[in-house]
Amino acid sequence: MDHLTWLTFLPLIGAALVLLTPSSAAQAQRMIALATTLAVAVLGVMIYRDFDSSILGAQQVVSIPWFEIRGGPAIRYTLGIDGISLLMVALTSLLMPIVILSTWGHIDKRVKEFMVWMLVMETGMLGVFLSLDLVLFYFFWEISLIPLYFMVGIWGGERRIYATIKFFLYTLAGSLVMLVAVIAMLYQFNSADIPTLTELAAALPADKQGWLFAGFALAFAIKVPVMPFHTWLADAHTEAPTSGSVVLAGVLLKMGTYGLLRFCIAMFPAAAVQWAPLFMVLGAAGIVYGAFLAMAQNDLKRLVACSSVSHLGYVILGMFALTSAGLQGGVLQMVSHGMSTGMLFLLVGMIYERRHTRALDEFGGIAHSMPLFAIFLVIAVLSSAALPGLNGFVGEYLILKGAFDANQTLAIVGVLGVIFGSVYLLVATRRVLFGPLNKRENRELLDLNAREIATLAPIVLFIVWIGVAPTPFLNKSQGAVDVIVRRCDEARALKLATVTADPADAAANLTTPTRR
Amino acid sequence: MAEVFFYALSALAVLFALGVVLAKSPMMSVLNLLGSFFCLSVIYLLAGFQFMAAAQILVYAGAILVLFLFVIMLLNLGDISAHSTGFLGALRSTGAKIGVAVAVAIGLALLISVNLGMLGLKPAESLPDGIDGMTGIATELFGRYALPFEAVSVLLLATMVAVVVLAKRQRPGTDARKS
Amino acid sequence: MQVPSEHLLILAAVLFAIGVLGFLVRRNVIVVLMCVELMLNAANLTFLAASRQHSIPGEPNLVGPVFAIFVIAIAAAEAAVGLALVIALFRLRQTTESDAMQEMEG
Amino acid sequence: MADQLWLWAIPALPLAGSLIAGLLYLLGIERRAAPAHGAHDAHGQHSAHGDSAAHAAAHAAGHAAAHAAGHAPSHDDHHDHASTPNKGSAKLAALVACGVMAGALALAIKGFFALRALPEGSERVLESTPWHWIAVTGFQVDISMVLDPLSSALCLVICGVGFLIHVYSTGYMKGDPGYAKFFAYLNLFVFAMLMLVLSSSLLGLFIGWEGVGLCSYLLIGFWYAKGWPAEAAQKAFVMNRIGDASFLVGSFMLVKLFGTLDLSDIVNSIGAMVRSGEHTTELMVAALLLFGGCCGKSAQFPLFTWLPDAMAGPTPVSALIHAATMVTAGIYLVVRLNPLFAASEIVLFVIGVVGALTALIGASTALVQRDIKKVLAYSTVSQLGYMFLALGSGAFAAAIFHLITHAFFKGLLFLGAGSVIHGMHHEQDMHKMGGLRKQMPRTFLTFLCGAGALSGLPLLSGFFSKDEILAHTFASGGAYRVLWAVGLLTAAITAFYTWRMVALTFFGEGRYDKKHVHPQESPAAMTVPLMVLAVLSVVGGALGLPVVFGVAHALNTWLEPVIAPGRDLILARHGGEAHHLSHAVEWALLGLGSAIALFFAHRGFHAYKAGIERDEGLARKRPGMFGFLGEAWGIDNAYTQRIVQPIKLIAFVTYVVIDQFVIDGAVNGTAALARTTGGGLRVLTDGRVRTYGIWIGGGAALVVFFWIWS
Repeated sequence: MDHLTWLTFLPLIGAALVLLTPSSAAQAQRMIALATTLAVAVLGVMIYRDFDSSILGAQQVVSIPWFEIRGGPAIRYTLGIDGISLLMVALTSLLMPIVILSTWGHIDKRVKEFMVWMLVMETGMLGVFLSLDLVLFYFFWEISLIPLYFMVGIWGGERRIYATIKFFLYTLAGSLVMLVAVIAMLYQFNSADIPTLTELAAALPADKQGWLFAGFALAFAIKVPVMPFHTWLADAHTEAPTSGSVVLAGVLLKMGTYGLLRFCIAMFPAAAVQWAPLFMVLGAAGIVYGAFLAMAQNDLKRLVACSSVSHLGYVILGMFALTSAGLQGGVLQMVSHGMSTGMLFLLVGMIYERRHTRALDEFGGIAHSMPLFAIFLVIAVLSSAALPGLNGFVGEYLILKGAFDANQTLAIVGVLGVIFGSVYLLVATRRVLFGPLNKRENRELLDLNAREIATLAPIVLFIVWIGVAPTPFLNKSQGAVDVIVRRCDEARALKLATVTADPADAAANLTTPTRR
Repeated sequence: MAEVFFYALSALAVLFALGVVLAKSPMMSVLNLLGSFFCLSVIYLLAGFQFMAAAQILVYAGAILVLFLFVIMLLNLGDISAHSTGFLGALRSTGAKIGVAVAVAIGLALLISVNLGMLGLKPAESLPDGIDGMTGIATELFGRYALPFEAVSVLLLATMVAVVVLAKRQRPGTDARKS
Repeated sequence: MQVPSEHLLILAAVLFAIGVLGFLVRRNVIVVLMCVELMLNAANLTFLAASRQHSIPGEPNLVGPVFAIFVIAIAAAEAAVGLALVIALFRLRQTTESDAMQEMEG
Repeated sequence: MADQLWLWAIPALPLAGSLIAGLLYLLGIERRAAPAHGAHDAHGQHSAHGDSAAHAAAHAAGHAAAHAAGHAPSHDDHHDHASTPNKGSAKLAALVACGVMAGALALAIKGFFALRALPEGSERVLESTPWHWIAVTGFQVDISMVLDPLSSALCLVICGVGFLIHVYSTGYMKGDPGYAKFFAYLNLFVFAMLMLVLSSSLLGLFIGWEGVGLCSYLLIGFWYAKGWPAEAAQKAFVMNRIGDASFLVGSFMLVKLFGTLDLSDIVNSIGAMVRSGEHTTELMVAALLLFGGCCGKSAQFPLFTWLPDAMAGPTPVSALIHAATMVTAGIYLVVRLNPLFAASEIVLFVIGVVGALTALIGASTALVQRDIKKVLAYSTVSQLGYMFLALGSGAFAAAIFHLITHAFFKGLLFLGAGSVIHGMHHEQDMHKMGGLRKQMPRTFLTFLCGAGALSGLPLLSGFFSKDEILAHTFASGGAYRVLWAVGLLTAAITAFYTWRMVALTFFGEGRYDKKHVHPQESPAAMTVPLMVLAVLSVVGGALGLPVVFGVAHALNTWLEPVIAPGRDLILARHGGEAHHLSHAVEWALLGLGSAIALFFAHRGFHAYKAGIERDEGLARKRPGMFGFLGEAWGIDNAYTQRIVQPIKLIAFVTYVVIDQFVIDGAVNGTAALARTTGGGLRVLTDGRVRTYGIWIGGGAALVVFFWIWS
C-alpha cells in the first residue's frame, strides 16, 4: 500500500490492537497507542521529507473506485497531499504522540476506550486533510467529530454533558448544511473529485458560487469557530480532559480553517472575494472579542480557550485578506497555534492534576515551587503572545502585513489584539507564577517529572525552530497558496471588470498584488 | 388439479393466520402458525419452489416454532392465565381499534395495488414449473451472494452471543450492570 | 400450476394484513413476535412470486429464493433475540405483556 | 563589501553565554519532581503497588524543602551573604557570562578598528552573510549583521558598559538564589540589544526590540516573589507592547511604500521619494507610528510611566537596561532612519515637543522623590527627553553623543546607588540615609563624578553633550526657542535634584537605624567598574568638543555617513543654509549653561546638606503640589482610572452580558425552543410498542395509497 493510506489507517490498526487487550491492562493500552502514534509520526516525517515543493497541485495521489451514485458521480477513494495539507498532516502526526503521552497523568478510568477514540480520531483528522474526494472528505469529517463527543462526555469535567451536547449540536448543524452543499456540488458538476470540482466551481459566476460558498462557510466557521459561533468552544475546552483540549485546539479547529481555505476560498474565489470583507471583519472582531473574553476569565483553562478564539481570528483575518502574505501567515499560524495553545493546555492540565483547581486566584508564586513548569509556561505564553524569534510572531506578522495590504483599518484592529493579547497572557502568568507563595497547597507542589518534560520539550523545539527558520515551512505551502492567490486575483479582476467595464483597470489590478 | 389445491391451501393458510391472531392462548397461536406455515410450504411447492418448501418446513416449522414452543413452555404460559390478554380483550382499548383500522388499510392498499394491474405481470401459462434447483441456489449463494451470506453467518454468531448474554440467569450476588 | 402471480400476491397481502392486525392489536409479546413471523412469510411469498414472474422456462431467476433464504435466516435470528428478550422481560416483570415495557416513553 | 561572517559572533556570543548560564541554572536548582508514573495524589493506587515507601519518603523530603522554599521569597531581598553561598555551577555561570561579554567587547573593538581602517569618506560598512528569515511570494525578510559607524559606536557602548555591569553584578547579586539565572537573563539581554543595533532589517531590529523588552520583563520581575516587581514587569511589557503595536503598523506602511524592510534600502530611497513629492502623508504617518514605538521603548510621554516602576528590578538591571542601553533604542531607531523622520518638519517638531515635555515632567518629578532609584529613574526619563529634543531639532549626532555620555554617567550613578543600597542592606529611601561619604569613600567619589556629569558641571561629559543639544535647539529658531527655554529650565532642575540626592545620601547626619544597619564599602568587583565609569564620565566629553574650542567634533565626523541623508533633507528644506550660530552666541550659551548648572547645583546641595527638613516643610506647606510632582503629574493614576478600569469593565461586560447573555442566550434559547416543542410532541410517543407500530403501519399505508393514487 501507499504511504498516505498507511498514514491514514495506521491509527485504526492501533485501535484494533488496543481493543484486543484486556480492559485491565491500562499500561499496555497506553504503550500501544503511543507506539502507533509514534509510527504515524515517523511516517508523517517521511512523507514530509519526500514532499516536492515544486509541484503545485496534489502529489502522491492514490485513487481507487469506491462506489457509484445512480445518476450522480462516481465516488472514489482518493488521497493526495499538497503544501497546505502537508503542514496540517505534519502537525497532526507530531502532536498526537505528545497528546497520548500526556494522558498518563489524567486518564485513569476506561483507558482502553479513551485510547481507541484517540486513535480513531487521528484517522479521521488525517483523512480530512488528505481526502481529495468530496464524499470521502465528508466521511472523515464526521468520523473525527464522534470521538471528541465521547471524550468530553465520558472523561470530562462537571458540566460535561451540557458541553458535549452543545458541541455536538453546533458542529452537527454545520455539518448538515455542508452536506446539502456537498450533495449540490455532486449533482451540479457530476464529479466528486476535489481538484476537478475546484476547476469547475471556480468557473461559475459569483452569484452562483454564493450559495455553495455559504453552505461550506457556515460549517467551517462553526468549526473554527468564527466569532458569533464561538460559544461552544469555551465550554467544550473547559470540560474536556487535557488531551481532548489539546487535540481540539491543536488539530480539530484547524479542520475548520483548512476547510475555509481548501473549499470556500479555493473553490469559490469569486464568492470569497465578495464575502472577504465580512470575514475580515469577523476575524478582526474575533481577535479583540476573544481577548476581552480572556481578560474576564478566572478559570485558567477557559482563558486559554478564549485566547484560541482570538488567535483563530488572526487566521481568518489573514486568510480572507486573500494576499500571499496573509494566506501564508494564516497557514503558518494554524501550525503555530496548534503548538502554543496545545502547550498551554498541557501546562494547565499539569497544574490541574496537582491542585485540582484552575481558578487563577488559587495560585500565586508557583514559580518558586515549580521552576521548570514556570520556564515552560513562560515560553508557551511568549509564543502565544507572538514574541519575535518564536513561532507565533512569523504567522502573526505575515497575517497582519497581508491584512494591511487589503484593509488598513481592520489590520490596525488586529494589531490592537497584539496589545490585549499580551495583557491577558501576562496577567494570567503573573497570577499563577509570581507573587508571594502564600498558599500551603502551592508550596507543596511537585515540579514536572521526566514524562511531562518529554511531552513539552518537542513542542518547545518546534516553537523555536519555526520562529527562527520559518522559511522551509513556508516554502512547502507556497506553491499551493500561490495557486489560490492567483485564482482570487483573477476573480477580483473579473469583478472589477464587470463593475467598471474597463479591462485595462482590471489588468492593472491583476498585476499589483504580485509586485515584489 | 393443482390450481384447486392452491386455492384450498390459500384459504386454509388465511384461516390459520387468523387463528394465530385470535387465539387466546399463545400455545394455540403457535399451533395455528404451524398450520399456516405448512400450507405456505405446499404452496411454494406448487409454485415451483422445491428448495424453499423444504427450507420452510425445516427452518420455520422445525426450528423457529419449536423455539417459540420452548419459550412458552419454559415460562409456563401455555394455559390461559392472567398473563395473556386475548384478541377481544385487547380490542377494548382505543389504540387497538385504530390498529385494526390501520391493518385493514394496509391490506386494502396492498390488494388494490395488486388488482389494479399496475405490476404488469405475465400470464401464468408462460411461467416455468420448477425454479429453484439446488445447484442454482448454491451457485448464487456462494457466488454472487457470498459476501451477504458470510455477513448473515456473522449475524447469526452475534445473535447466539446476544441470546446467551440476554437469557443468562444472573448468579446471585453479581450486579448485571457492573459486569 | 396455472395460477397467475397476482393470486400469490393477493394471498401475501392478506397474510401480511393479518400479521399487521395481530402486531397492532395483541399485547402478548410472544404473539406479537409470531405475527412478525407471519409478515415475514408474506414477504417471502412476495419474493417468490416475483422470482416466478421473472423466470422463463429453462432460465430460472434465483434472486427471489436467495433473498427469501436470507429472510428466513434473519427471521431466525430475530426470533431468537426476541424470545431472549421475552425471557429477560419475564424474569424482570413476571409478564409477557408489551404494555409492561413503557420505560422508553419520550 | 566582503562577507563578514564573524559579525554574527557579536550577538551569538552572549546568546551562547545565556544558554550555558541558563543550563547551569537548571542544573543547580533543587527540584522536587512529581513521581514519573501516573497521576499524582488523586489516585494513590499507582504508587500503592510498588514504591509506596519511596513515595512516602519523597513526600517527607518535599515537606522539608517546602519549608525552605517558603522562607526564600521573603528572604532574597535581605539575603545573608554568608548563609547562602553560591554553588559552583552559579559561579561558573557568572564566569561564562562575563567571559562572553569580554569576547563580545573584543569583537566590537575589532569591528571598530576594521571600520576605521576603511578609507574615510567612503561608505564605512561591514556586512555579514544574510540569514533568510521569512520569505513568501512578494515579501522577503533577510537579516544580516551590519557594522557601520552608528552601530559600531553603540556596540562599543553596549559591550563596554555591559561588561562592566556584568562584573559589578558578580558582586551585587552574590548569594541570590537565582544567581545563574540572573546572568542568563543579562546575557540574553545583551544578545537582543546587539541584534537591535546590528540588524540590517527593520524586522531583525524588531527581534531585538521585543527581545530587550522580554529581558526587561524578566529582569524587572526577577524578585517576583515580592509581588510588585512582577506587576511592574507586566506593566513595562504591556506599555512597551502599546508602542510596539504602533511600530508594527509603521513597518507595514514602510513595506507598502518601499517593498522592503531593509534599513539601508529604505534610507537610500527616501531622498528620491521626498524630492518627487509623492507619498508625503504616508511617509509622515509611518514616521509618527515608528516614533510611537520609540515612545514606548524609550519611555517618552505619554508612555513613560513604566520606567519608574521598573526600578523594582535589581539595580544592575536598572543601570544596564533602564539607563544605558535598552531605553536608548528609540533614539537609535530615529537616527538609523533619520531621513524618514527628517522628511517632515511636523514629525521633527512633534518629536521635539514630546522630548521637551518628557524632560520637564521627568526632572520635576525627580525633585521630590525619596527613593534614590526613583530619582535616577525620573532623571533617566528626563535625559531621554533631552535626546529626543535633540532629534527633534535635527541634531542626530548630538543625540547619540548624549546617549553615550548618559550611558556612562547614568550607568555610573545607578551602580553607585546600587552600591549604596547594597551597603545599606537594601534600603532605598534617601530619608533614611545620610553621611555615607565616610563609610563608602570610593562609592562617594565616583558618585560625585556621575552627579557632576549629570548636572552639567563645566568640562564634564554631560556638560558638553547637553550644551550641544541646547545650542542646536536654540539655533533651530522659531518655536524651537520655546523648547530651548524648557530645556534650560530642565537643566536647572536637573542640577538641583542631582545635588539634593548627593547631599541626602552622602552628607549630613546618618538617619538610619544605627543599631542594625552598618554601612560598609562594597567589594572590589563592584567598585572597580564604578571607577572605570567615573573616568569615562569625566572625560567622555572629549568625543564631541564644541566647535568653538577649535577642535574637530570627533563623533560628528565619525557618524557623518549615517546622519548625512537626514541632515541634507533638512538643509534642502531651508534652502541649503544651515543654522549657524556665531561664536559669540555659542560662548554665551556655554556660559549660560555653566552658570545655571553651578548655581542650581549649589542651591540643591545647600538646601539638603543639613537634612530632610526642606522636604518635610514643602510637603506641609504645599501638599497639593508636592503630591502632583511626586506622582509624575498624576498621569499614572489617570491611566488607571481612564484606561485600565474601563477596559476591565468592558472585558467583564463582554463576557457576562454579550457572551453569556446575548450569544449563549440565543443558543440556549434555540435549545429551549426545541425542548418545548419536543415536550408537546411527546404525547404521541407513549412508550407502547403498539402505538409505534400504528404510526409505522399507518405511514406505510399512506405511502402505498399515495403511490396508487398517483
